[in-house]
This record gives sequence, C-alpha cells and structure tokens, in this order.
Amino acid sequence: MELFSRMITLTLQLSVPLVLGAMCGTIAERGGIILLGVEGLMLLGAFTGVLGSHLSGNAYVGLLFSIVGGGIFGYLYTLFCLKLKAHQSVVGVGVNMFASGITAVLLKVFWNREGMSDPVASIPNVTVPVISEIPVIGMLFKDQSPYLYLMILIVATVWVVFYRTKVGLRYRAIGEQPFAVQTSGINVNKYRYVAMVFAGVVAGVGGSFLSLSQNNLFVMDMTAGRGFMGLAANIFGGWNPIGSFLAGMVFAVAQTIRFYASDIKIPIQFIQMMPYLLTLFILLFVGKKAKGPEALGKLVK
Amino acid sequence: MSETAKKRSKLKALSALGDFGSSLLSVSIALVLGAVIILVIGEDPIEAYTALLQGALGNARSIANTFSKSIPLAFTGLAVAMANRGGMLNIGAEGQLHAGAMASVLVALALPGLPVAVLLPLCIITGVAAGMLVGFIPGYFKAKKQTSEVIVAIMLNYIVTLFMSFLVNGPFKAEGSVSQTNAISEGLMLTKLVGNSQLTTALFILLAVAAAQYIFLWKSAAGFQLRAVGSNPSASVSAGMNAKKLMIFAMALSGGIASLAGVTEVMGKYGRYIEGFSPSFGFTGIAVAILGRNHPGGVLLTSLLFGILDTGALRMGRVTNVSANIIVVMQSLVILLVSAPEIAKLIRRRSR
Amino acid sequence: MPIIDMRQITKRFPGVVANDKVDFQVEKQEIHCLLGENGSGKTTLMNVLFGLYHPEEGEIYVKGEKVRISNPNDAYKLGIGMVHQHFMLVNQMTVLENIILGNECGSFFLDRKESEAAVRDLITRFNFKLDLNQKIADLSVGMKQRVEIVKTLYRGADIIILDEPTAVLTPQEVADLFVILHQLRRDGKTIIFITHKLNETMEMSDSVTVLRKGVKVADLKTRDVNQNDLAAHMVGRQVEHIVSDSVESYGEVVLSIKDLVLNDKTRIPVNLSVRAGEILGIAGVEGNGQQELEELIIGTMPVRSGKIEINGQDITSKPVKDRKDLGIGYIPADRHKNAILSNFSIIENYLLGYHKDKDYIKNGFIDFRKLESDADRFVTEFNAKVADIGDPISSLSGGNQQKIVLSREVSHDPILVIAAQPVRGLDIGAIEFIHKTLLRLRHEKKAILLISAELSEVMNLSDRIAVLYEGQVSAEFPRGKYNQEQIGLFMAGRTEKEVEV
Amino acid sequence: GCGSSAPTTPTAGPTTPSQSQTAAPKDFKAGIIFTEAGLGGQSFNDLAFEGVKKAAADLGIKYDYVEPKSVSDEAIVQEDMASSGEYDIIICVGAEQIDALKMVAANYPEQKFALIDANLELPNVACYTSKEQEGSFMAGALAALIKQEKATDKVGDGKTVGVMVGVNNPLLNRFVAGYTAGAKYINPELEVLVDYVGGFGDPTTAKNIATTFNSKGADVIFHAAGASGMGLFQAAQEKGFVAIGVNLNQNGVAPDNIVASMMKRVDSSAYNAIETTLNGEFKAGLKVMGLADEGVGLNMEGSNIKLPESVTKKLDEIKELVVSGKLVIPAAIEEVNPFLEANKK
Ligand SMILES: Nc1ncnc2c1ncn2[C@@H]1O[C@H](COP(=O)(O)OP(=O)(O)OP(=O)(O)O)[C@@H](O)[C@H]1O
Ligand SMILES: Nc1ncnc2c1ncn2[C@@H]1O[C@H](COP(=O)(O)OP(=O)(O)OP(=O)(O)O)[C@@H](O)[C@H]1O
Ligand SMILES: [Mg+2]
Ligand SMILES: [Mg+2]
Repeated sequence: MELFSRMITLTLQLSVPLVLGAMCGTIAERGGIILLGVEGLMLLGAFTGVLGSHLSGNAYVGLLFSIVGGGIFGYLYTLFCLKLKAHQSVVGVGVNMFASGITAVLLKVFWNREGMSDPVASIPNVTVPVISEIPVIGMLFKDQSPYLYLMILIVATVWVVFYRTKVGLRYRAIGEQPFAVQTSGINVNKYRYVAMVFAGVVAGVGGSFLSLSQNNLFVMDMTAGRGFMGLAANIFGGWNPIGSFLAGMVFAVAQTIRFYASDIKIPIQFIQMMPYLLTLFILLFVGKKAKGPEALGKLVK
Repeated sequence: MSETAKKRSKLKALSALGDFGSSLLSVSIALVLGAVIILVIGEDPIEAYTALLQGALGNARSIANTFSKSIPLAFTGLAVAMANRGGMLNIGAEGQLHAGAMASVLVALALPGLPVAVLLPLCIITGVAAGMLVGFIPGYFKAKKQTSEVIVAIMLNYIVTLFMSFLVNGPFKAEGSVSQTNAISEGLMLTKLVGNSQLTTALFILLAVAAAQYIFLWKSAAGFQLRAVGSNPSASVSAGMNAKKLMIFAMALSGGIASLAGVTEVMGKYGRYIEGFSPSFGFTGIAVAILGRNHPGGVLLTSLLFGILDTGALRMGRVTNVSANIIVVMQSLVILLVSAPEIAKLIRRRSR
Repeated sequence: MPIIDMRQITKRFPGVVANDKVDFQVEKQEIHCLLGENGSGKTTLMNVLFGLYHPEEGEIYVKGEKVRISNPNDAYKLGIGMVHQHFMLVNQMTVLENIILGNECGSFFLDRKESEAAVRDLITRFNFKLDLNQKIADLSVGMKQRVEIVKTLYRGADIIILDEPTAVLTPQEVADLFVILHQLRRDGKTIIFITHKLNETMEMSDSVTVLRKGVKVADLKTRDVNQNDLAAHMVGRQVEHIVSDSVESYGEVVLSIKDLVLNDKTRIPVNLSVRAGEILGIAGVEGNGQQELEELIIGTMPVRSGKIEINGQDITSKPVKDRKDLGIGYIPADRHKNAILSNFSIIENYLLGYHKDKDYIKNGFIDFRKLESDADRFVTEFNAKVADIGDPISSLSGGNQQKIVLSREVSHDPILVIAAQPVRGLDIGAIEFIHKTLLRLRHEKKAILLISAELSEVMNLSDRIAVLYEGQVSAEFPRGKYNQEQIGLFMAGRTEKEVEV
Repeated sequence: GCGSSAPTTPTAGPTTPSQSQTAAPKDFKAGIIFTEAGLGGQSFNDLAFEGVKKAAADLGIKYDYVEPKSVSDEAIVQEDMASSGEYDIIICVGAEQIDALKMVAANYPEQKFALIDANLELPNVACYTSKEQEGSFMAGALAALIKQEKATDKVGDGKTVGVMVGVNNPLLNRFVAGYTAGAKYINPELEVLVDYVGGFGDPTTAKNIATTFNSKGADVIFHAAGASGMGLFQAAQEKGFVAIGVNLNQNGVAPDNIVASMMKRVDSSAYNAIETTLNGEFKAGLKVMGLADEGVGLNMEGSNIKLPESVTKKLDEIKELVVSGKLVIPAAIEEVNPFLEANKK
C-alpha cells in the first residue's frame, strides 16, 4: 500500500510535464499549427522561470516569468508561422535548437556559469491538511507539487473552452476548415495568435515545473525529451485535451515502472526503453488513427 | 516542342535562382543578428566572422572538412526529402542512422578475413539494410494501422539509440573508458580524399545517392508513383497504385538513405561505432530537407551551408570567445529565417 | 432603385482582367441570374460584392447608399450573404455548429439551447428539413447546400448570393433548391444566382446579367428571352444540342456485373451489362450506389458479394491496375480527389494510370520523349487550352483539367469507359465537347458506362438506362421508353410495374 | 553560490612549486579541446577548464578553448591547433580523443600534447588518468560507515544505499564498481541500488531516481551524473537523506545533507600539464592520479554533518590499505564480486 501510494505520487509528478507538453501541442494543433517545438518552448519556460526567481528572489515570480515568457515565445513562434509563412515543421526544429543555444548563452550572461544556473528559490510541495488523511484519495493531496493542480486546472480549462464556449467552437473549426471560419467573418489569424500565446504559456508552465518545482535551478537541456514525449502524447491522445491528459498519464505510468524496475537484472537500457516500447505496443494493439485536424499547417490570408 | 522545353527549363532555373537569392538574404539577416549577439557579449563580430570563413574555407584542408561535415547532413536531408516526397514525415532519421552505423561496423568486425573489395560494400549494404528496417517500421504502422509515423518514429529513436547503447556497453564494448566498439581494420575505412582532412570517398557516395535520388524521383516509374502517392493518395489508388506499399517503400528508402549518414561517419571518420557520435544529424536533416525544397540539389546546397557554419564555428570558437552555444543560436536563426520566405519579401518591399 | 448597384467594377489579376468595367444591378426581391462561361468573371464579381476581393476601380451602392465592403463582415452588416461554389463547411462539426459559427448565442459560454432554438425557428419558418445534430460529413451535397443557405439567413442576410449552387446537385435536389429559393423571395429576400446552365436560368430567374470574358454583355428580363438567345450571348455563337443517334447492332458484352451488392445494408444484388458500342446510362439521385458501383468496378473498393467480368474474364478480386490494363478508361466523379495530381505537370498527369505501361516506361524509367509527344497530341486533339504542357495542371480551369483527364482515359484504346459525372461544373463548350467525345467512342465500338445525376445527359446520350435507387436497379429500359417524369419516379424508388399502371 | 564557489577554491594539485612561474613568457599559449559533451554540468571538461584558468591566473599564460559539437570535430580542432603552431601545449580532454590524437600527435612530433582521462603512448603526449574507482570506493565505505555507526539521524536501520551515474558507460561504471565494492567491503549485507539517469543534464530524472531509491530504503546516495546530480541533492533536502557529491566539492550545495564529495582532480592534471611545459619539464607518459597522489579522494569540508571519529578513523585505515596497494579496487562492475570474495574479513 505504502509502495503503491509512492508509485502514484511519482506517476503524478512524472505526468505534469508530459501532460502540459501534450496540452501545448493540443492547443496549437487544434487550431492548425504544427508544433514540433514543444521541447524548445518548455526549455525556454524552464529558463525564464528560474530567471524570474533569481531576479526577484521569489519562486512565484519565477512562475509568473515562465508564464509571461511562454506567452511571448508562443507569440514569436506564431509570427514565424503566420506572418513570415515559415514552414511550420522547420520552425519547430529551429526553435528547439534556438532554445537550447540561447539558454546556455544566457546562463553565462546572468550567472557567469556554464551549463547550469545557481540554485534559486523554488516552489515547495504542498500537503492539504485534512483531505490528505483520507485513505486512497488522500494521496492526491499529500506532498504534491502545486503544479499538479495547475495542470488539472489547465486541462479542465482547455476542455471547457474548447467544448463549452463560443471561442472554442470557432477555434476548433479553424483547425478543420479555416476558410469556412474566415468567411463567417472571423479573424482566423487573431485566434491562432491568441491560442498560440496560451500554448506557449502552457509550455512555459510545463518547463518551470521542471526548474522550479522538481528542481531549484536551470540545467542546460533539462527538458530532456519531455517535449517530444508530450507531442507524442498529444497525437496519441487524438489532439484532444482529455485524450492528451490520459495519454500523458499512460506515459507517466510507464516511466514509473521504469524507476521501480531498475533493480531487475536486465541491462538498464532495456529498462529505460520501457516507456517507449510500451507506447509502441499500445499503438500496435490498440491502434490509433493518425487523424489530426484537417487544416494542420494550412494558412489563410 | 523542344523550344518550349527549353523555355520551361529556363523559367525553372530562374525561379530556383530567385529562391536561392531569398535564402541568401535570410542567411545574411541571421548573420547580422548573430553579430548583434556577439557584440552584446563583448566580442568583435568582424573578427569572429573572419575566423568563421577562414575556418570553413581558408585552405584546402578546411574546405575539405567543410564538405565532410556537410555529408551526414546531406544524407539525412536527402532521407527526409525522400519521405516527404512520399507524403511521410520521417522524424526518425536519427534512429535509422545509428542502426546503420552499428550494423556496418558489426559486419566489419565479424568478418575481418574478407577482402576489402567485398567487405566494404557488404558493410555499407548491411548498414543501409538496417536503416531501411528501422524506417520500414513507422511506414508499416502507418500503412497497416494508420498510426502516425511521427509518433512511432519518435519512439523508435529512443529505442534504437538505447539499444545501440546496450550493444556498445555490453556485448560489443571495447576495452577502455569510452562507450565504443572495437576499431575496424584501417584498410577498410573509406579513403581520404585530402590529406589530414576528414573528407573521404563518402563524398562520391553522397553525390551518387543524390543523383540517383533525383533520377529515381523524376525519371523512374517507381519514383513517379512514390511522388504521386505523396501528393494525392486517392488519385494514385484510383490509377492503380498500391499506396500502402509505396508509403512503406518511401519510409524504408528514406531510412536506408538516412543510415548512410551513420555508415559514412563511422566507416569514414571513426573506424568504429562510438556512442553519441551524431549531434542530432537526424533532426537537422528535417530542416535541411525542407530548406532544400525536398530536392536533391537544394539539399546538397543547404547542407553545404550548414557544413560551412559547423566547420567555421570551430575556428571561430577557438580564436574568439564566441562559445559553441552562440553558434548553435546562429544556426537556429539561419534555420528559422531561411524557412521564412516572407522575410526576404518584406525586406524588399520596405527597401523600395 | 436597385438594391445592389455595382458600377464600373474593374478587378485585375496578374495577366487577366477578371472584371472589366462591369455594371451590375439587382432589384429588391428578385431572383437574378449571373450567367457566363467558365472564367468569365462571375465569381470574381461576387467576391468583390462580398468583400473578399477589392476592386481596382468602381463603386458599390447598396440600398441606395455608397458603401465600402472590405471584408465579409461588412457584407453581412449590409445584409449580403454568400454561398460559395466550394462549400465552406466544417466537416467534423454538426449542422447546428456550422450554422451558428461566428454568431453563437451566449456571452462567453456557448448557449447551445438558445442557439438551437434560434436556428430551429429559422428552419421551420422556411421549411428546411435538417437534422441539426448530424455531422456535416454525413450529409448529402444537397443537404450541405441547405446548411449553407441557412447559415446566410441566420446571419440576417436579405441578399443571398449563390455561386453555381446546382453544379453538384441531383435533379431532385435542384427542384428542392428552387422551391426554397422561391420561398425566400416570397419572404422578401433577394437572390443572386451564378450559373452557366441555361435551362435553370430560364426556369427560375426574373432577370439575367451575362458576362463574357470579364465584360458585361447583356442585361435581360428572363421573360423576354429564350435559351438560344442566352447561349448566344454567353458563348458569342450558336450552340449545338447533342443527342445520340440510334445504333442497330451492338458487339459482345464487355462489362458484366452479376449479383453485385452495392449497399451493405439492403444487400440487394445488382445485375448489369454493357456491350461494345453501347452507352449504358446510370441515372439516379446521387448517393444511391453510384459511388460504390464506380469503385467496385475499378477496384478501389473490395467486392463483398457478387461478380464482375470484363470480356468474360472474372476480375472480381483483381487489383486496380490489372483491371485498368484490361482496357478500362476511368473518369471518376471527383476529379480533384481521384483523377489529378494537382501540383504535377500536365505531362506527368498523362502518366497517371500508365505508370507501368511499356509505351512510357522503358526499363523502369519514364520515356519522356514519348510521353511529351503524346501529351502534346492529346492536348491538341482535345482542344484543351494549355499554355505549356510543363505547367502544373492546377493552373488550368476545371473544364480544361477534365479534358486532360478525358483524353488520358480514352486515348489508350480502352474497351470500356466508365464516365462518372463527366461534365459536372463545366461550361457549355466543354460539355459539348465531352458529349461528342463519348458518342465518338461509342461509334468506335467502345462500351461506355455513363454514371450521371444529370437526367438530361443520361437521356440524351444513353442507349439503355438503368436507374439506381438505394443500391438496387429500380428500372432498366431502352432509351425513349419512358419520359423524364416517369424516370423521375424510378429515381424515387418506384418500380416499372408501378409506373406503367 | 554553492557548487559554484567550489571551483574557485581548489588548490592546484600537489605538484605546484609556485616560485618557478615568475619568468613566464608572455606568449605562452595553451589550447584546450573538450569532449563533445562540452562545458557545463561540472563534468571533467569543467574541471579541466578550472585548471587552465587557474594556470592563466597564477602563471600568466594565455589560452584558447574549443567545445566541439561532435567527436569528429575533435580531430579537426587538434589538427587546426597543431598546424597553427601557436600553442605551446594542446590539452585534449577525454578518452574519446585518443583515436584522433594518435594521428595528429604523430603528424606533429614537435607539438606537445596532454591527454586527460586516457592513455596514449607517444613521445609528445603527456597523459593523465584518474582512479575514479578508488575515490568511489572511499565514498562507498563512507556510506556504509555512516549507516553502521549511525553517524547522523538522517539514516535509518535499513540496509540499503544507492548510486546513480549519468549513463551506462565504462568510465562511469568505475564509479559504480568502486562505490559498490566500498559499501560491501564494510558491510557485505548492504544492498547497493544502481541506476543510470540517461543523461548529464536531466536533474528531474535524477531526482526521481533518488526518491525511488529512498522509498526503497536507501538513505545514503552517491552520484556521478554531472548536472543531473543537482536533482539528487534536491531530493536529499526534501526527503532528508544523505548524499555524496562528485568531482568537485559540492558540499556547499546542501551542507545539511551532503556529507562529502568525491573529488577528482582533473584540474590539477591540466594545471600540471601547463606548468611542466612552461618550465621546460614536459614529460610524455602516463600519470595516474589515484588516492595515493590525492588525484581522487573524499572531501568533507563545508558539510554540516559532522562525522564521529569512529568513522573518520576507519576511513583513514581504508585509505591506507588502498594507497599501500593492499586493496586493489575493482574498476568494472564484473570485478566487484571477485574483489569481495578475495577480501572477506
Ligand atoms: N485569385 C485569382 N488569382 C488570379 N486570377 C484569378 C483569380 N481568381 C480568378 N482569376 C481569374 O479571373 C478570371 C475570372 O475568374 P472567375 O473565377 O471570376 O470566373 P467565373 O466566371 O466565376 O468562372 P467559373 O465558371 O469557372 O466559376 C479567370 O480568368 C481567372 O483566371
Ligand atoms: N489563386 C489563383 N491564382 C491564379 N489563377 C487562379 C487562381 N484561382 C483560380 N485561378 C484561375 O481561375 C480559373 C478558374 O478557376 P476555377 O477554380 O474557378 O475553375 P473551375 O470553376 O473549377 O473550372 P471550370 O469552371 O472550367 O470548370 C483557372 O484558369 C485558374 O487558373
Ligand atoms: Mg467553375
Ligand atoms: Mg466561379
């Protein structure tokens, strides 16, 4: 039971960056923008978060920085995709590379250090008093990162906005048939910009979870592929907020198993492979249609 | 008839030239932005760029090295372009090139007795076969299960590199503290073209593959089918093509070409498989392919540009305090700006 | 005072003057046809009115006031709505969602109930039969068009522009549409109707404006003219009316379909055969198995039950290419989706379907010399307006694209030609040409399966007619046995017995 | 500043006669080529760089450095530096440079090279390697002793300790082998958990490994995972267990939880290479930096965990055994069990 509860806790922690990465992809791609740059956006978020915490001495200001920074980078990303009509997949590759390089350069500028920042104030885990004592569900409220709740809030918000609001309806339509939406008199690009700013914010939060909640510093390339996994989770989840959430959870469970399986006497590489193998097997046996939004990558005037 | 054909090719050449011009403009902007960053960190951009050019093109050896550095990127670029033409995004070139590299080295190590004339082609063929196998999988999933080839390939990248890590730290580990296989015999390695440089006959393999790819895509029946399926699968099926087979074929072919990036690196430069020898050739290949307009000629040019930046960066890093990371930033700016054709237009409009 | 008054509109595209000083007036509460051949500038003019294009010259007055329409929103504010030639609908969403898109009820949250009530109000008022919760992807073309019309009404349009609305409709659907349009006019709406079909213009319009090559050539009251006048204005010459002559002898059976199931639900078997030198017309409202028939014969859909033979050879489980190699020429109903590689050159499009033939492929490589000379010849023979056969086929108008497809499919000496909706969306000239070609092929003793939703086309060209209804043949008869009304009844599912009584 | 303050403190190796540098020629220039992994994350590249920087400060020499992007770049840079003739010494870091250096050093017999962390027998190459296993053995012994002696209330009764390294490679497995051997040498019943982070820049995974280890009962955990190790320290602070740092004195990062750091004095190797060349005492051949030479070893300075004398005394005894050669520490995981068999008490 004790072990089980620890595994749950670990799974929840592992899920945060994956789910947020996936949500970032879902938000962008449902509006028709191909987002291979989740990894880079998250890394930039991780950096701006630490920078904010460093400059202010307050970790929550750091979080705010990652939110604002994420939004700005999301905007710039869209500027390339829409205004400058860059090939969207290439923008992704470029942004990932840019993020990796620029954060390293700035480490030198702000901390005069190579490869990692100084430790900064971080956001502590929380335990909700009474509720955490309840058996089973209590685990969800015991020693958890506040980001977990932020993540759930984001998933819920995206779902509500997508499926319960006017802008959500329009936005989903944009991803399928932007010309139809445009002839309804809606400024398609404006919606895309706004959505991408939010996608950037979500990526930023996902990044600062790594640097401010899980850790208390920035390390070069510290996202370590989580953005790509998030992107995969988004596709796996069918470009849908709930699907992305569940897919992120599945990946997180696979990773949890990886941590607990490390004493099994098989070469570590095979254990590290497990999350990826598991995903492949699920795809093979469950089968998942690769049908994304119809207008993915399509621009309007 | 031949008159119109001539006119046609002239027009094509002109528009290609225009494309090239805009790309150059974008590269210049990236360099200007890079110069600003260099200034900000308190270095002299002119000195830095001089070093960059000298390092990349200063003498025969550096030119040779520049070519040699562009070769793996050209291979992955060609690979991604091949898949793109077939309507597939091959994000798995990284895994494919690792598989190819390992396979060729293992064959070389397993059959040391064979004469080079037999063994070398055998190594290359095995490497290509391994790459094709890894490329085949996402193609197969896509054709049979309609799973996104992107997600399968991302997973495969991790799986393949981890598996190679297992091989190189387990059964095929060499003595010493580096994760690498034993060295293959020196005679087996690709011949150097310019002394003391890293340029080998891999260049000829590349040129042959690029030419073959061009001829295949635009002159052969199979290439036509591949492009047709990539551009309009349902029309292709109605015309009697086997779209699924062609999708798998495109990915396998792409994997085979990507593997050559790995094969020529290990057979040409290292003489063994070294863990982590590829600095993301596979991912950069996506940019190379698209910036090269999925055309072999464009891919070769783009990869050469990347080769210049990569090689020049080494000297720039040495003689100035411009760190490797700033070079990464500059390269990413080149990718971003070259991918955005509108930038050139915007600037021309402004300057008018 | 005209409700719409466009004066001296000029709109240029690189190399073309799409509208050249066009004057265009529409009176309130009339149905006004905008007539013209392909490329004559009809869509361009209406896009100007709807705010999608901005003219280089000219003024627009709406309800007497000079206006500037810079985007569709402006147009809607003036009460102008437009149904585009290519539907602007989101396939993955429901009818309701598509209608309200951009004008939803609710402040921030979507008030589905209220939106639904508003739309329901509208559709009952105009008597539209629409299931609001169906997905667009599951609707027939006619239904989709209805959704488009409701969309404009929902936005408060009282001037509704329809761009070639009948091009893709079945006769029944066309009739239904006309009922709706008349009803709308009665309700005070003004309708602008773009078409190049003369009979429709005659049947339902009050006045007509004719464009030719970007210039307005006539403003007419419908009651004062006849079809021939209109055709002459439109094309600038008199137009032939093509009707098949009768043939005494047919050859052997070329295509034979035995107990083939088209509809997996009803599972009623279909038997058909086409002889050499014969045109078998398949009439019927679209969606009654035409698509399946087409695909089952060509092989892009697997046969579940039944048998298909060509010249006595069983092809039921042969792959597409093997079937085509037996000599099938195939003109699919959806040419963009199934017959064309749009960003490929015209030359390369001639290779599509012949990508393994010895004529063009030598040792696995394309014989461009042969291909280009054939392409050149076909383009000339079929009178396609092509600047350079190396240009992408997408640079051609639809009519010329169809000529390329047709020439490709019939020039390799096929024994059977399947022509599905071969003239859909084309103008008079092109239709003339394609119909003549089909008749020529018949004289050359080809077997022809003509699938068309255009009843007049089937009646004019076919030697025998089979009517499809819900995946089965509701009647099969020689040409001339029944008149248009009777065939209409078969299309609605009546049997021959019922109709003869 | 914690980890960062450390690099400024290391006194360059024991071989520093500080008088000889007064007449340093102004134009003495060193070139340093790092591994493809580059700077950052307190790796041996960073350590070597510290040595060079210190030499520049102490001896007034100039230096250029290059971070190659791939292994094949290393050969290009070596060749480029050697052919320029500008450098009095070219320092190559990492065993992955051996293949390239074999060629380049042979082609430029006049050029002096230093190779750090690997051995190459050429007349113009001075090589420096470290016995990481010896230092790690001390770390393992320390872990076992802390538990045995209950040296701090941060450890419990369990019989588990842990070690994580960046990736699974022969070099890092020396740390694993040494640590495991050290812990079991003291207490054969201890279970040593081992895991590989999968990279040197992923503190998050390292932290998850640490908490997982801790949930399995491990309460002294050692790392050799570069910047990933920061995740271990974070976990140690949150969960309240004991960690051991690596390479340089990391104790200041979390003084309440880091009991010691296993020092690896690559900096003094680099310093030594420059200094000897400057003094005209360049000597080709291999210098192995083990416990005996203070090339590796434990550093407890700056930790708030005060070890009882019982522990420190025992550590000194063990160190003596290793230095004297009585204990030969295994450098590979396969050799650990034979070692333990042979040294059963
Ligand atoms: N966006 C555009 N860019 C360039 N040329 C255009 C564009 N749209 C139309 N044209 C040109 O303008 C002319 C008029 O085209 P338009 O689409 O208005 O004709 P139409 O009468 O609607 O024809 P159709 O019956 O084919 O719909 C044509 O010659 C066409 O080539
Ligand atoms: N964006 C564009 N740029 C250039 N030319 C265009 C553009 N859009 C349409 N055209 C031209 O407009 C003409 C008509 O195009 P459209 O798509 O309306 O044809 P269509 O209605 O399908 O053809 P048809 O009426 O002949 O059946 C074509 O000649 C095409 O070249
Ligand atoms: Mg048209
Ligand atoms: Mg039109």
